[in-house]
Amino acid sequence: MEIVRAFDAIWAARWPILDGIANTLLISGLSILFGTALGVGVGLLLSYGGRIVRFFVRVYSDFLRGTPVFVLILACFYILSVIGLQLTAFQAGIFALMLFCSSHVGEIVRGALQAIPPGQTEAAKSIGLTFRTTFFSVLLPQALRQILPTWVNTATEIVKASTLLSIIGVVELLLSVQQVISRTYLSLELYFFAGFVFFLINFVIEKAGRIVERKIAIPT
Amino acid sequence: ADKLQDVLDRGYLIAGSGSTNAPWHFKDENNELVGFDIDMLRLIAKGLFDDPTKIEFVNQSGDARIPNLATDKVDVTCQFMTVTAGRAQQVEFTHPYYREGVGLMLMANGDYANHAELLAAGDDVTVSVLQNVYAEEMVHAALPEASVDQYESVDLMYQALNSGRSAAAATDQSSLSWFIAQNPDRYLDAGYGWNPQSYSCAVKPGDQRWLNFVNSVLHEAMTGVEFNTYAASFKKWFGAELSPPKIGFPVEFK
Amino acid sequence: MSSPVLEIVDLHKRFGALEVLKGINLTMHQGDVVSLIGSSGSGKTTLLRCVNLLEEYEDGVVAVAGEQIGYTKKNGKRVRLSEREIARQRAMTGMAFQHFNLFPHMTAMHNVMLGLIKTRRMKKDEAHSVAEKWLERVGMLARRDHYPGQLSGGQQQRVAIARAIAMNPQLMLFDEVTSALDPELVNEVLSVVRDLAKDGMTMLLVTHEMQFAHDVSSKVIFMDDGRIGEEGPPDQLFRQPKSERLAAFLKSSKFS
Amino acid sequence: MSSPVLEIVDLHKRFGALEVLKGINLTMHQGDVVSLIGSSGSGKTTLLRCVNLLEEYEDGVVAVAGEQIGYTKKNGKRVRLSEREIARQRAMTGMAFQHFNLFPHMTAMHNVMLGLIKTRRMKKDEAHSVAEKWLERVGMLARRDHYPGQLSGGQQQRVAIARAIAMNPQLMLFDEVTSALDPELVNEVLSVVRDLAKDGMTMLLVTHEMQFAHDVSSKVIFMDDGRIGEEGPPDQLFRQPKSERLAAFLKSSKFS
Amino acid sequence: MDYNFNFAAVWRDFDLLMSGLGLGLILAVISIAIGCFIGLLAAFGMLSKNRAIRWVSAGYVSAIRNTPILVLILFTFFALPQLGIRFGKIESFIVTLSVYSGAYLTEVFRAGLIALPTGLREAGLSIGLTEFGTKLNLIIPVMFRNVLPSLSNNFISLFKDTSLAAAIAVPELTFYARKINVETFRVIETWMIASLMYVLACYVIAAVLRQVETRLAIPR
Ligand SMILES: Nc1ncnc2c1ncn2[C@@H]1O[C@H](COP(=O)(O)OP(=O)(O)OP(=O)(O)O)[C@@H](O)[C@H]1O
Ligand SMILES: Nc1ncnc2c1ncn2[C@@H]1O[C@H](COP(=O)(O)OP(=O)(O)OP(=O)(O)O)[C@@H](O)[C@H]1O
Ligand SMILES: [Mg+2]
Ligand SMILES: [Mg+2]
Repeated sequence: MEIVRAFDAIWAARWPILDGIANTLLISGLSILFGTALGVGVGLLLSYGGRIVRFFVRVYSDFLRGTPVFVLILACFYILSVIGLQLTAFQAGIFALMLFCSSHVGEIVRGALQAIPPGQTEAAKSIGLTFRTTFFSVLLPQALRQILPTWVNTATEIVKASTLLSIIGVVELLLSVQQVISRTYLSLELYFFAGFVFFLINFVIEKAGRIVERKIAIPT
Repeated sequence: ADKLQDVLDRGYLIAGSGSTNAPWHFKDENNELVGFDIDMLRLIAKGLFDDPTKIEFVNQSGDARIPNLATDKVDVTCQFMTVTAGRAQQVEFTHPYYREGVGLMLMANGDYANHAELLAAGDDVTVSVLQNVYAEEMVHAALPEASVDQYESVDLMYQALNSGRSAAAATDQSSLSWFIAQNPDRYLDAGYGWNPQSYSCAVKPGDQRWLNFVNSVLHEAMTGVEFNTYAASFKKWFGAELSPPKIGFPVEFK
Repeated sequence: MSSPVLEIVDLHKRFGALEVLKGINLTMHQGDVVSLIGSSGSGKTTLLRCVNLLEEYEDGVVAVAGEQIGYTKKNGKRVRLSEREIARQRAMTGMAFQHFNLFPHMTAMHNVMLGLIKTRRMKKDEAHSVAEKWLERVGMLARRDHYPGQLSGGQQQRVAIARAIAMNPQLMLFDEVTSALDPELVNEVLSVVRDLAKDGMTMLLVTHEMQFAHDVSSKVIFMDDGRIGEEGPPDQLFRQPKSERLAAFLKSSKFS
Repeated sequence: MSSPVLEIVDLHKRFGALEVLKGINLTMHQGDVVSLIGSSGSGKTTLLRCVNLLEEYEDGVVAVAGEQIGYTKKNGKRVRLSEREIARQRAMTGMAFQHFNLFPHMTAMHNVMLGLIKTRRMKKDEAHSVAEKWLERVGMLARRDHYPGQLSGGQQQRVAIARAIAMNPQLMLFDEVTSALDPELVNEVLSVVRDLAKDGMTMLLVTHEMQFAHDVSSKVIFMDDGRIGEEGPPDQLFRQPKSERLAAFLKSSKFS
Repeated sequence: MDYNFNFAAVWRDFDLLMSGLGLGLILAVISIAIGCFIGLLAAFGMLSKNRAIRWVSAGYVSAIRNTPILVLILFTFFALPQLGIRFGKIESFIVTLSVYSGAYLTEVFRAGLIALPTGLREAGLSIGLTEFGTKLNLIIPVMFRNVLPSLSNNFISLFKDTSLAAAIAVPELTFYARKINVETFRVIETWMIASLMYVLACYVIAAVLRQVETRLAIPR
């Protein structure tokens, strides 16, 4: 291994690589943000929607979860432009990741709401709370705590999935590293480096999730 | 629609290419997009605005080349695109600006100096080549008796050559020239090329004026006023001097 | 005599094909304590849940303090009240559940305060002092900042009762409030209920504790397969059961 | 007299800092039935588990049929036997657990057959007929194709006993085999154990059923904080306890 | 928008798509089978008494789960050969997906092992089985049945990951879809068909696995 050359190459390309990292974080952050917002809606419709609404949201969710993210990204990139919606690769990629994220968050939210014992709703009703208050004061706070760990998992999945945007030409971390590889042929060292940076990002997310989890845990 | 007018009004060219293939299109040490494809695109921008920097690059993967043209994401694509009849039904190709082929790379201080010597050595030579269904057949078209070692990646192939496990490496002439240009005293070109294919830029079909314009730029780069720019670029990426076109009767009509 | 706190007239309730309540009539006045006993599946819980509108009922009338619960007549047709109206009516009764159903993410104090603030629209301070008063009454003031997970079953149940009572309901409903508790914890809860009865709270309770039903009730109702099998003062019901089914039920539940 | 089936000499066992067995001595001969009684945490289960090598012990000797269990001396040092040796020794004793621990994915029949085939290396046919014999003995032959999940607790425990006995152990260990059972199921299991005792099986058992211990044992041992507090024939131990602690223990466990 | 659907081009190459789907399934099955084996080893490793083994197992799981699979695929294919470890592209993908799925399955198996009652092992020992015999006859069969539902979820998402084999030119479904796309430019049609094929395949896999679950369920 040409460790020294690899470090030199990485150091020489530090700005583009940092740009790539920033892009990866931006892509992941935006997708998770929008995806979560959309996903909470999906989860609510799955839990409380009428029969017909539920059916369509179910199809939406199943379709997105059954399609590989990579296919989703390619489909969004190409199909949207064919039907006249001119998104850049960057926008199309975020759009695809957002859809993917929303279907997963939707299921998580639905699962969490379902896991709350019905006695909670009944107790809330019995002290005269309306559905709105019941949802915001009783159900949501409990659901959120349950959602957090799986949601953090989804977040790391999205960070990983953001690499797939490299294939449609978005210069995120992986592609920025591949650009260095194409100049230096140091594939072993540089792929290792890329993997390590992704590991670090996700490791930090995981640990942060743990800390928050512990902070908001209900004392027993 | 008049693409040429649109581009002129816009004030810059939107050009599609990749970023991970030297010497065609890749990022140099300063993170600038450079390469032979990129130079061609800059020539077009220079033709349009008299300023080769009036250009916005869209980074695209290989299979995005045609869709991005068709959906007007780019005005023109120059991305080592092999001309085939099938593709010509989807896009309109410009004049070719490079003829790709397979070449043989040798060690400068090795046992063989050119294709003839390799041929003479018969089955004593081993040729390393990028793995591919047609690899063996392809090598045997040039060296019928040579034995063939297939490798999965380009750098491995070069390593085989370096370590003496093969006497020659068969690969695209462009990457071969690039490598030789990078390491001037270590390698040499056996001087034999085969398996030809043309590289052209491509535009969306149906706009003759735009196509003509791009064609004119490329044509004059190879034969006319911009020849020096083209030749300098050729020398830079492929390490070879071009002799200027003969003055007098136009070469292409001979 | 004032108008009855609870009036149930010919109440019918079915789950799909299964008729669970087959015409129940019951009138309770201020200060009455009525116990529902009967074998499993006889419809006791369902009756309570109809009064609190946790179940819809198809036929008959349930009225609390003279107001029909859950439905109204519109153009001669029976229509369900709005979500908001129903929420208001539910707050007229308080309910304690078998499994306490405390809100696990809130302290004892906040469990009690939530309804006061959101439904009774009290200011925080006021809700706080009302909640304090009731936590004190059930002997849980010292634990006001504990979360349900930090309390024993009996303690949780006492907080749950405080949460219901604090809403100042006209009528308290208790559904087997001790049957999920370990034997040694049963008494601390029963004595809270007993105290409330002494103070004149109107209460309708389902229980399997026969001795307790006997001691605390002004009237006992034996539910039998969705009907009122027998009813009357506790002494009469427990000592001189008229029907064989009641006698058999009492025997199996070892009342002595 | 033949060599003892079980011989325990000055057995010590600690969990970290906690010394759980503080020097136990016990000799059992063919046909002996010894009951261990004592309050919770006194070390009864641990003693049994040391005999069956489910726990390692630090000091002292446990020998079954004259062979030291789990350890040997090598160059003057005490070393643990090989995994394979230990497995062989474990099969010399049979154990029945409080929670039955049947293999949930096998029928009653296969539960009994597994050890016969894998440890005793019987042919399938032979194992089958041995298993049939023992399932019959515990009255479970009719249910031989049921899975544990389809059996009541008492039935599961009887299969578990058959599984242990079928291995033809020198010594049977029973650890509170009835304490996870509903009261009405206790007797069906105790009568199986009683029958085995009558047939001369050597047995060491932990039980909270004092009457049963009294009836079935040749000797009763009162464990007290990791030591043998008192031991003797059942009548003597239950009727005339010498120590106050035993008297108190017997009182609290309502032996009458 | 006036887009004229034309599926003819896609149908013409439908057998290619089908063969791609078939290859994807084969890749998934082989990799997951190997992954199960790795996962079992690592799961036992994580519960081992030996600290070093625990550490190695946990490190493996954490490193692999937090690294994008695309990076792993490229690393195996382009970088490992530099260390003299070289596979063909299909083998290379199988290696990657096996190692990747192994990390996910480790978590599944570990959870399953923890949930087993300790009595199961002890009962096995008490009838004279060795530790290994206990694992083979009791622990693994019971644990396996218990984790089947979460195993199914993992199977499906690992199957979807075969779409990434296209990145190293393994001719599976996504690879052919991209190829047809470039050749015919029937973008919408191609991706619609491809995603539908994935979704249906996922449904079929889920149904099959549910069958397996009921077939293997322990009667009670
Ligand atoms: N949500 C429901 N859907 C269908 N049937 C129900 C539902 N809730 C109750 N039932 C049925 O209604 C009948 C009466 O149930 P209920 O809970 O009122 O009995 P109970 O007298 O309270 O019994 P227990 O003493 O066991 O609590 C039972 O047959 C029960 O199975
Ligand atoms: N694995 C262990 N690790 C640490 N301490 C243990 C362990 N197993 C048992 N102990 C402790 O050893 C002591 C004796 O336990 P043991 O189970 O032998 O008691 P016992 O007499 O069987 O009680 P019981 O009647 O409750 O079953 C107890 O203090 C217990 O907490
Ligand atoms: Mg009930
Ligand atoms: Mg014990």
